[in-house]
Amino acid sequence: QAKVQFFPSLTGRTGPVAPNATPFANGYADYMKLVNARGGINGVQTLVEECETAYATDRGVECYERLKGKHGGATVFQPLSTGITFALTEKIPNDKIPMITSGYGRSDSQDGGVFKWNFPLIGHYWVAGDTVLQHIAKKEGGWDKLKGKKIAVVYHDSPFGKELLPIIQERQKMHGFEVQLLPVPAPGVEQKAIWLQVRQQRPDFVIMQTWGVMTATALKEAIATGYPREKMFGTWWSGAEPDLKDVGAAAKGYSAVMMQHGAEPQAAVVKEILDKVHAKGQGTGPKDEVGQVLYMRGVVGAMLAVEGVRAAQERFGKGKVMTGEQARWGYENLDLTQAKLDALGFKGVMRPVSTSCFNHMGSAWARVHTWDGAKFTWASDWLQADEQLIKPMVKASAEKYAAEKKLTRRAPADCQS
Amino acid sequence: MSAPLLNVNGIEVIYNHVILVLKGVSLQVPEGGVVALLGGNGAGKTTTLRAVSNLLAGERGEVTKGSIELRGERIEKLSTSAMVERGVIQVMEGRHCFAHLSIEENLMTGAYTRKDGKGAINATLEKVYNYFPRLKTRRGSQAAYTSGGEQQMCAIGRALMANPKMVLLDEPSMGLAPQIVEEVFEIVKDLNQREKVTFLLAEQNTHMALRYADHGYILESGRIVMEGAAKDLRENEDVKEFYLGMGGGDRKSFKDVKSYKRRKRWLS
Amino acid sequence: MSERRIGEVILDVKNISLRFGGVKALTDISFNVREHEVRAIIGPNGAGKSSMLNCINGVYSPQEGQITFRGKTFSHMNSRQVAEMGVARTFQNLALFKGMSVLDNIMSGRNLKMKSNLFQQAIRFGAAEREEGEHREFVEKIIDFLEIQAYRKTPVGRLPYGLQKRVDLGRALAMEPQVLLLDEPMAGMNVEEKRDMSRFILDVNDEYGTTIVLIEHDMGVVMDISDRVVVLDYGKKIGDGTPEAVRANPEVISAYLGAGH
Amino acid sequence: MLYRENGQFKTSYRADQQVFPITQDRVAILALLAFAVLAVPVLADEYLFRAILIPFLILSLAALGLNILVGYCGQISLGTGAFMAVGAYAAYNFFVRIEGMPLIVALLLGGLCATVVGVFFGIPSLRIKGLYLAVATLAAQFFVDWAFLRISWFTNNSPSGSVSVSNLSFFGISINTPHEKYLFCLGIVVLFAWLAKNLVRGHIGREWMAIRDMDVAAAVIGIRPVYAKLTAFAVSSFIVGVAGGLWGFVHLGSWEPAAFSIDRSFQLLFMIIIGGLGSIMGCFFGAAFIVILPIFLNRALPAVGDLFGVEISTAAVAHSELMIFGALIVFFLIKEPHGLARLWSTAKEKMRLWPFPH
Amino acid sequence: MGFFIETVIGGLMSGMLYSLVALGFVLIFKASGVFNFAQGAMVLFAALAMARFAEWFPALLGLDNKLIGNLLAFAGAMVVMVAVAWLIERLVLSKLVNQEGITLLMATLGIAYFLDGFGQTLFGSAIYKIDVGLPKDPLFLLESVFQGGVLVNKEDLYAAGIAAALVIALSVFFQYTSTGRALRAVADDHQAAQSIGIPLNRIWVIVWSVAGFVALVAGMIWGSKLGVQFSLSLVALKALPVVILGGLTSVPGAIIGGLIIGVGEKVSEVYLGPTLGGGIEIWFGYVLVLFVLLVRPQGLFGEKIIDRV
Ligand SMILES: Nc1ncnc2c1ncn2[C@@H]1O[C@H](COP(=O)(O)OP(=O)(O)OP(=O)(O)O)[C@@H](O)[C@H]1O
Ligand SMILES: Nc1ncnc2c1ncn2[C@@H]1O[C@H](COP(=O)(O)OP(=O)(O)OP(=O)(O)O)[C@@H](O)[C@H]1O
Ligand SMILES: [Mg+2]
Ligand SMILES: [Mg+2]
Repeated sequence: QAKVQFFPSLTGRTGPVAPNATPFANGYADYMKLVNARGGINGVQTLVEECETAYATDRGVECYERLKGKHGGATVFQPLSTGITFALTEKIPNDKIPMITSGYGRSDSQDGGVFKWNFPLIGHYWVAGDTVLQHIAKKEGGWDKLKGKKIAVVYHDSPFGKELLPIIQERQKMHGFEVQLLPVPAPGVEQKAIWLQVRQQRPDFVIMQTWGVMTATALKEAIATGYPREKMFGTWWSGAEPDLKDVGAAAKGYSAVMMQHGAEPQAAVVKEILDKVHAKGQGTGPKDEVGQVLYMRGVVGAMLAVEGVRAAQERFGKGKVMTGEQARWGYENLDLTQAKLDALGFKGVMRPVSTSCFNHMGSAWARVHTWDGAKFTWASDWLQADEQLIKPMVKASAEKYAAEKKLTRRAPADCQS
Repeated sequence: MSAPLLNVNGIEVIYNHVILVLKGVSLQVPEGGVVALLGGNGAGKTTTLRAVSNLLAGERGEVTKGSIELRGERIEKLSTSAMVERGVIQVMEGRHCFAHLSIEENLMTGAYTRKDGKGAINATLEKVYNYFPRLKTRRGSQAAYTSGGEQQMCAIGRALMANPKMVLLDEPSMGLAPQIVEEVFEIVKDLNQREKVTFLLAEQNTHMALRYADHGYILESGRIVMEGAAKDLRENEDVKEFYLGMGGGDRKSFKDVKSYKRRKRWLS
Repeated sequence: MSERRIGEVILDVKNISLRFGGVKALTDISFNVREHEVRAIIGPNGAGKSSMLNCINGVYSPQEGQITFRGKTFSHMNSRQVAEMGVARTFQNLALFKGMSVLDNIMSGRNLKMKSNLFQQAIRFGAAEREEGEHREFVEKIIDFLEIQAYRKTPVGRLPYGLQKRVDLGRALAMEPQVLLLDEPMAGMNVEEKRDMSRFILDVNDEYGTTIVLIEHDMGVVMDISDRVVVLDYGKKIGDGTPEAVRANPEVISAYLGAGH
Repeated sequence: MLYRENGQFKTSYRADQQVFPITQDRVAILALLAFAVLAVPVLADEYLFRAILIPFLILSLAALGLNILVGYCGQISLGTGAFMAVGAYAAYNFFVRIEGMPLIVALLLGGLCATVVGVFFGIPSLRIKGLYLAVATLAAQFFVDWAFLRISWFTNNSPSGSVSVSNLSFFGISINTPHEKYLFCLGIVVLFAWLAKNLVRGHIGREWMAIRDMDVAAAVIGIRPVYAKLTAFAVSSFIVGVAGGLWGFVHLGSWEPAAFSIDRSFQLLFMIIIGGLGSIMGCFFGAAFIVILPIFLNRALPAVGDLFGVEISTAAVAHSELMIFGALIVFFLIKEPHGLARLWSTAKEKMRLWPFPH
Repeated sequence: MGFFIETVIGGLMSGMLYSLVALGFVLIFKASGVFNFAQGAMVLFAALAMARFAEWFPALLGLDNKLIGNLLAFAGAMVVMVAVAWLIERLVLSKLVNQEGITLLMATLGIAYFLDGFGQTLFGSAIYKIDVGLPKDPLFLLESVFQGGVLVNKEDLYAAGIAAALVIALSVFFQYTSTGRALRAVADDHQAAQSIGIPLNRIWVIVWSVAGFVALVAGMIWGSKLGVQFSLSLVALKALPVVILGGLTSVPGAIIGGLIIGVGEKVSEVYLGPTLGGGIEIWFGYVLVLFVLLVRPQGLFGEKIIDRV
């Protein structure tokens, strides 16, 4: 019997965020197929089984329970929902299954000393917040130019949206700009009042932490109130094709910070997927979606999930199926050098990722892209979130969590296991 | 007797899949006749009328056996509105006025199925107001805020508005003042004689019913236990005793009934 | 028949006027009811009979006038206060609790007398259960009395009309009222059933000494069982007196009885 | 054994007033309980516990609370999610802010806080009725959700507004494994179901039902609408609050206001309608229908697909699940508009008549 | 001042859009006593049909006139909605005659689930576009009076006009025709209405078709604002307080309720929001409704709730 490594996939193919969550799930599935076409992880085939959460926490929990023990045990979960992440964070230590939450979930889970099983690989909300501010500052000509400026933050009124705020407030203290918080009640189909306030206050910039239909609505209202799109900056869940396609040319000039990758139609891995998966009629979604922003995020997520297992195999036995616990070690000891990434087909898409016991993020790089009316183009260089700033915030928050839960911080010795 | 207008043939009715209420009821109503359906509380009079007008479905009841024919046509499967189109209309027990509509609007909805134009409808409206002057004075008030008797008149008037060929009257006298009761029966007589309207009349006021009907059926626990020409029934000793309150010849005072004397059961 | 001692005035209605917008339901009505008597109210449809009862038990508040009950005078009381003073009633358009069984409907009439609190009821052992049992016994007597044993557990909505009327009466009786207001209790009954009902009413009146105020359209019943009769016509009182006197009153004849009676 | 009540004569009213007057019923329910306590822990796997049984039990409890208000007292509420949230967040605050607070006490205090909020939002019911009231209670839903997001004190100043608990125990017995959680929930649910049953067959229950069926008549026989409605709100929100606490503490472990969103309120309302308004049993039927059926469909559909050799995509499964679920709701309502509990009792009635058709 | 006017106008426009959805609720409730939970799903379903037809028809027929394409799509979607109405009557309502309101409400919920699943199966669950050529650019009025002028959204303006026209037509229909009267009778008492020969099945097909039409118009306008996708069905939640404020049975009430809620929501969010931390519009409408109901339990224009023994 062929050896298989099971990667569960919690999808949001229906419900309020379906247009955004579907490409992610497709990318995830396609990359896994590609891995198999390449011969698996040292010969171990990957297996994906999906479970539909419709972006609802309780359904997510049910899916987790359903999939965690299947096919020899789940390797790693990627719930694609902050709510589900919060709920699973309480469950995974008992079940000994790691969870990757690239770009969402708990920012403080970067601290592997407290969150042994969580991996916000390559970025979390605070990285997004910091880099988007850096980008704005750069455009203005330096942090000092932000003093006295007014920045409005339009955010999803939920933990997902609120997680962004601490970093903005931290930066606000440092640089003396003014922040106007504008929460948008979910699902965000009605934002007139928000944008009227924007029109009245005339902030110099608007940062958007939105998701799903909320992003498109925000853009449309901005257009309707005449707020310039050039001054609007989304975080990485607020700048993908489904959000902008419908608005089209009118959204020209809108930018969003990207968790390293953006839309990557030229990347080698994309070509390979088209070749080895889609050309064989095994593509999961429509062909033209391959290489789009959220599709790529699924691909990157899958790649990280696979590479963790590969790393674990180095230690626990090449060509063996890894348990969740072993895979966790892999994620904690990821060392994806540029060369390795390039070889995997991620040249120009990603920068090196290297995790450790106390750093479960492994990389804090981002870029900003801008909508030109039909597609995204890069608008910034690589930006790196300020670790000096973020580390203490992560630590403080993680400590608070540990205290509430009466957890003790992992001893360095524990890092060896 | 010529072929009956309505022929109910051994029907059985079950409510809610389990409660058997009619256990084989058969009756005939001749064209242009006035037939009374008598019987105590819970005998199944209302159920019989509902079966004829096809209002059982809403009560989760169904006819499980037997047949009902109107002018020879099987009608168990028709909808109530189809029955109204064939000129058969029921005045429901317990009034059932449209609470939010005014008295006049209530009456006008009665004419919903009519196609003979505004003038004719208005004429009927006038006729109904003539029958029940009280309704005219209260024409503008919401039905819910009229007295019980006024609602009863409204329900009867509403049915008359449809210009029916046959009326199924379920306890028309309930809650009406004696004068009005008399009047209602006069209306029945009047319509029957002048417009040849056929009546099937479920009544507790046996006295009145048998005075105005040509024929009567007595229903008990879901079975017809006696039938006959109205005048024969009036003379029947049992009917006299139990339905007319005149056992032994004269009317007994309500005060003097000493014990609860149980009615003689014909069956069961 | 035992000698029924008609007592003092227990309920005194003075100059009651009630209007709904333009409709004058009652105009300056006064009458009284003596302890232990059977008092009938008659009148054509829409005369204001039901409204009168509604004023007495606090469902409507009359614009003018007062009601004195056992020496206590009020122009408006809420229904509960009236109930506490011992007035019960039945309704013209059945007002039973449709979703409840016959037993529960009648038990609910005992509510005022049940004292156990929420916690005792939740636990149910002891006080609450004992109380429930005691009242159940009383209610069973009423059920026997009304001969509806077979329907105890049936939801009232499924009962035929006539039995529902009986349950309505049962619920009122369960309150052990001093004064019982009956709004057309015999509508929709045949002669035999009316006889039974008359018997019930007279028995209640006899055995418990309950005072009865009765609205009824069946003249036979009214004439036979009532001690005194009030006649209303379009909100005005047009007659008051013994059945015989009322029956002879020409105004009453023309307004209500019609030639036949 | 035939299902009959013939031959089972009651010699006292007390015997007649039992919850299950028919012996067969009593035996069946005891057997069911024994099965739930003794056999299920042995038979069920972790998935069944965590994903199905525990949420089923907790939501049954919440439905029970709601049914008291809607089914028994006739006051339609769409604010259930809010009262659950109050229960959960209040319990959370008692639990983390007071050192050594026992779980069960925290949950009950959470229930009490929900009671207070419930009674407050119940006051309008004295004037507002029916669907109007239902929408008015949505004010509670939205306001409470908003408050828990906005007022960071409630969430112990967590930046995201999400809170979590762990290391639960009950008088020294840990309740962290699915097993223990299940038994803990089962205990609470059975206890509350019993208390609730006692209430609804006591005179307070009759007051509620009287108000539901006809409030004017209820007033005339001396029932105070104010008292009846507010006690219903109080009892209901207490139970709902405890259920909210359990949902947060035992089922999710970590939650945000979205766990008690308007969807939850609707879901609970649907449970009691489909299960049977005014029926304790109905809450369980309803919860089973609404919790388990979608999961069942979700799992069964791909299997059915396999049978025919077609692979059904996740989205197609989800969509078919919605369609079948919707169709089944309609189907059962047509079969029995008063809910599954009534369907069940009609079936029993038929069984009683068997083998004679009527 | 200019800004205040702008906020009020913005509120009025939003309110008008809420009314459009609210109207569907009112129609069905008024005509059959059913609180139609599926209204949101119907809006989504209609919009999905229209969006997809606007893509498919021109492609099929080789058309490229946008107007004709849209008209065809609209007509096609209308046909679909009539079919839906017919099926709902046949399969659901006709079997639930004379049942309590809450049972019917639950049944409409079943319908809502079904339509959600069915719509997405037929038409897909990605985000689709309805482009009926409503202008999207802002319009500035009174620029001479206030600095920056008063901003009005042209798209909203058109939408408001359409909504107003619909409402007037429907009010007239209900108040002055005999079918309107029959519809109100049905809402009061199914059985009595049946007993006098009102054909419930036909009435219901008509009403649900009209409601389908309203849903289609609402779906078209909201869809062209938001894009057509699942979230569209959630606008129903915005319409709930509107329905109740105006009164469940009043067509004009839906409009006035919408305007009040729209304005109240926007003004409160803009002026009170910042002090309370924002996001208050989600509950403002409901709390407002709560207070209004305390004074008028039947909403502003609803029929008085009858309470009589
Ligand atoms: N909807 C229903 N569901 C169940 N049983 C019903 C229903 N309607 C009537 N019944 C039962 O059917 C039997 C006959 O009732 P029906 O109403 O036909 O009697 P009736 O002769 O009209 O009596 P009344 O003179 O009191 O109106 C009764 O025993 C009643 O309990
Ligand atoms: N709540 C109300 N609002 C408006 N009008 C009312 C109200 N209650 C009663 N009325 C009117 O007052 C008048 C008297 O009504 P009431 O019900 O007292 O009559 P009644 O004497 O009991 O008649 P019936 O014998 O027909 O029952 C009627 O014309 C009725 O329309
Ligand atoms: Mg009858
Ligand atoms: Mg009256």
